[in-house]
Amino acid sequence: MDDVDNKTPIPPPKKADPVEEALRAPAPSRALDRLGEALGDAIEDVAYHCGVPIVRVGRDRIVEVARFLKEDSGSRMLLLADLCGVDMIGLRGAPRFDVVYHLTGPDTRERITLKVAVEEGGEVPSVTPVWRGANWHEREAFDMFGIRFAGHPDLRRILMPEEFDAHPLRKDFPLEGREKDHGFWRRPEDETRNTYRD
Amino acid sequence: MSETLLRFVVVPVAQIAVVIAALLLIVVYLVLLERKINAFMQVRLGPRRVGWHGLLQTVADVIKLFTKEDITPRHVDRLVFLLAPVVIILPALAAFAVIPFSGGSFRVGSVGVRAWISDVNVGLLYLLAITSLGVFGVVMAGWSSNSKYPMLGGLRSAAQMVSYEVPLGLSVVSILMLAGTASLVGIVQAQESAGRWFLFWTPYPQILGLFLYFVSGVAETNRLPFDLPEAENELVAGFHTEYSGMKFAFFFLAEYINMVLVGCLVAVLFFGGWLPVTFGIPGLREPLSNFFPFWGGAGAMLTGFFWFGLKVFLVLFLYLWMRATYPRYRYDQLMRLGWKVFIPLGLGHVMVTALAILVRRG
Amino acid sequence: MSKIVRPEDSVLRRFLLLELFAGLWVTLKHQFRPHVTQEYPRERPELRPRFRGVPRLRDHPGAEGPLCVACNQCALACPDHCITVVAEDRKGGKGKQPKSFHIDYERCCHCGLCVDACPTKPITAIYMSHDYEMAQYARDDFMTDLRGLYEGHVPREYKR
Amino acid sequence: MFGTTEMQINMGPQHPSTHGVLRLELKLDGERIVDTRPVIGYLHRGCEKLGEDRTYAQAIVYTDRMDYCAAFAENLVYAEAVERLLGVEVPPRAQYMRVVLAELQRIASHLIWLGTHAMDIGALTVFVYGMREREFILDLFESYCGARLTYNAVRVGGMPEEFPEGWVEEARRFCDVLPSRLDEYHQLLTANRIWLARTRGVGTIDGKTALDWGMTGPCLRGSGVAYDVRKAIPYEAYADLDFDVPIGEAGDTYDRYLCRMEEIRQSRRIVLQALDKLPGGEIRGKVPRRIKPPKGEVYHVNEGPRGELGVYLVSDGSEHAYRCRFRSPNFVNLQALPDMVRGHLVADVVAVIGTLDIVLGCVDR
Repeated sequence: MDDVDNKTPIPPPKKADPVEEALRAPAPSRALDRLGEALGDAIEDVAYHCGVPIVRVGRDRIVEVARFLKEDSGSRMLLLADLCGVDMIGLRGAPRFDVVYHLTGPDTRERITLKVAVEEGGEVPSVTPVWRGANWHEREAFDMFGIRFAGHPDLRRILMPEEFDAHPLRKDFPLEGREKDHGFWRRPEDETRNTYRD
Repeated sequence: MSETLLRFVVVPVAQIAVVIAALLLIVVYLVLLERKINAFMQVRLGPRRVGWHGLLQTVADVIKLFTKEDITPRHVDRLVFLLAPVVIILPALAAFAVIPFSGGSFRVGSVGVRAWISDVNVGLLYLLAITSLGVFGVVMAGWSSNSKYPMLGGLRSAAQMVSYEVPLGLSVVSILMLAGTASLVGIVQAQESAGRWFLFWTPYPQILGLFLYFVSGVAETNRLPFDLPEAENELVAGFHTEYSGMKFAFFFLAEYINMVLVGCLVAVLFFGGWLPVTFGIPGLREPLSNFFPFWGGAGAMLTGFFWFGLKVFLVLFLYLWMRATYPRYRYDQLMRLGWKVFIPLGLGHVMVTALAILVRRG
Repeated sequence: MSKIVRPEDSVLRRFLLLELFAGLWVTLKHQFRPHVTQEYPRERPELRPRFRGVPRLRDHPGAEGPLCVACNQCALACPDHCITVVAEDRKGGKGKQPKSFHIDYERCCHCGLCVDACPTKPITAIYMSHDYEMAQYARDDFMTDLRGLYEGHVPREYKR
Repeated sequence: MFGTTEMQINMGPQHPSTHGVLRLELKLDGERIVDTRPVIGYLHRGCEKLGEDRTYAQAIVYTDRMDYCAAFAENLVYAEAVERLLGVEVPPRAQYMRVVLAELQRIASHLIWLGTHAMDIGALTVFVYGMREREFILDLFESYCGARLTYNAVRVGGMPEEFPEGWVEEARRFCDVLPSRLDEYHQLLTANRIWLARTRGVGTIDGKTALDWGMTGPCLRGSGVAYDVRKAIPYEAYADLDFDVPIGEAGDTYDRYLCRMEEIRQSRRIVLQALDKLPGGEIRGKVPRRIKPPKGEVYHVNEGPRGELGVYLVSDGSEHAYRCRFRSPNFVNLQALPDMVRGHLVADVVAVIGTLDIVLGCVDR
């Protein structure tokens, strides 16, 4: 839909601080090199932070890249350490969300971070065929941000109750307050209870 | 008062009353003992608040259970649900009708009173029959609760109790052969006249028999490591999940009464019942079998109670000790153990005993 | 990296049920060991000096009024936002002192960050006391004011 | 009329052995598990959302509440992540102190695992023995930071306080007592035929599948994959310390049991070494009072008692994290539960939950 927006990089830092420079210093990564050789066209941007390469990948290519990183003999990212969403609304506006994949190679001792941008209501291909463990992570990202994963076997809410109708980790979801019940069933007498604090 | 009335009504009723009262008291303190022993083994202190060192704790618990609101859930099969606790506790109590608690006798008027309610010549068969009725209560409770965990518990215990009846019976068969009688009094008297307990019977000591009987007994009474029907870590509370108050207390009582029963039977069948512990020294036998010679038969009866109680206590202690030590078997493993290990072992044991009897006769 | 050590297994050991008896022996031994539990309300635990109980305010040792300078640092540091300070001018001196000081013990998580933030070093005005019995019958009773913070939190009707 | 159907049964959220508020929807054929569906979220408190609202120093308090059986490990991983974001070096003394406390925490956590796992399988006494030893460690923590469960014992850039007087000796005393107590557990369980019957071949998962599920920690190592963050990507002072990482072969409950038991010994070894090597000097690095890391992000992991604890922080240059994500090993390990119990009996579900060593506070965050 809006592939143009996908390529918007994070704006570079304005002032050059030595600590920040050190944090952003590129680190050698065999996995990234291999990925660049094989699927260079899928990589949209590479940044480094704290010694870990952060690779921005096109949304349609993520499964391909993930499978390559897992199965390639040089990178062997066998462990999907984490998968989470980030609401980027306060950092860059659109597209709204990033899906972040943290990969670890248990025997190569390398880490790599993949990022996929997705707009609100958009879909990201699921990586559950590559790592089974992505299942609950993707469900959580769906639950918390409303990011849909295409091809996920069982995309339901995981932490919030089924009837909940908001996505609490979005930046526009308030931390406190009770102006809406978000689909929780409440009895009228509840309105008068628990008022000691407000 | 006519002698008939005394002999057939007053004395038996008094005996029954005494046995039931004593049983309830024993059970109440068995529960406390269990808690205390478990606590000590777990470097704790156990109940300490109600009474001196918690001596009244279980009394308070029983009062609580009996005065608690008696809830019958709406979804249960009412009749069966109410019947189940009764069905489970009656056989447990009825089994004590044939247990000889002690020797000796005293006279009330012209009627001699012995330390057993009745001496049936098929006593062992009666026991096997009546204890296997207990499983009906469990199954009824599990089924009528109309709830899933109790049903799993009921099914488990049906399978378990039925399977362990067999090795239990087999280990008793060899005792029957040794004693030549099914009367429990006769069994003790046979050990008395043989001069040694069946546990140490020559040429083939009944150690395997004791092991089989005791382990099967533990399985029959649903105690750890075989407490699958009520494994609280899997089935919440097993077949009595839906029970509360007095009905729950019945299950509770029945379990402990059954434990006492197994203790009594082990004492009678293998440890010579009320016979004194003489460490094989014949000279000790006379003084140890009556501490109160001036009371005659009544003194012998009291002494017999002491020895019998001691033996039962040891068995029960082993029960509690095992509970504090072992993990729990799994359902299928338990069945495998019962059918593939204990039944063949029991059969072999019967054969060897029979051979040994032949050898002894020459 | 090392492989785990498995217990040795022999037919004789298995046949004689030795490992079962070893287990029984362990529990039997423990039966004669002294107990390690405490009979709580009767026996009190021995608290370590750094124990973090209920946060309270320290009364000033001298006569210059309260130690607290009502700087609001503790309230800012508190992750649970359970501290509310209202300042007033210090009586007979420069600076501020608390006019009211409330801690909502229901929210307090005893993390000690308020003590870290307190600027009145080395003796901090707010400190983690050794009180730990804080049950109340009403939620409002957890809101503790200046007096309660000085004198300590009194649990209501606590029977031993 | 007499057809058979599968039975649906709900295990939890109130069940004696689901270790909290886990709910399992079991589909049973008799007592055999056909399918399991874990339902979580009953203890969801929004730690991640809170982490975005509170400052970096305050958020450490919330990490305590996630894995309350190993609060120190959570504190540590969060503080380390912020330190990496800030580019701050931690003084060596603080590093060694962290190692000592982290390993004591690991022992405490494994002891609570041992106790609850054994109790699930029916051995009541081991639970109390495990708690008795754990109490030593809780006392040590109380003496160090003042709390027994939710420590808040790490600050960004270092440690809040020095070890109090006599603390090191007390810790050594504990290390002296521990081996004999471990032998007792081994006597009670390791060779016991009932324990073997209940744990061998139960919940088997091979290394490849375990990695596929993202399992880490002893659950992964029990399956023979030698991946331990302390060795693979050393943090703090682990690179200077000598220890072994036990790995299993079969990947069943028994192997995971042996792995954890051996880990307790290894942790004791680390504690003793770290106490010997404990350098002098500062315990707080140079960290500004108001922590404002530069823009950027970090994914930091360390080896918690239950596996790889991860924190993903995105900083937008303010006092709060822009995104704070906790990767909880329990959440990931629990995913594999349906795979591990399929075809087993109801009693094995309990054993497998025990061997996964889940803490629901950490699963639901």
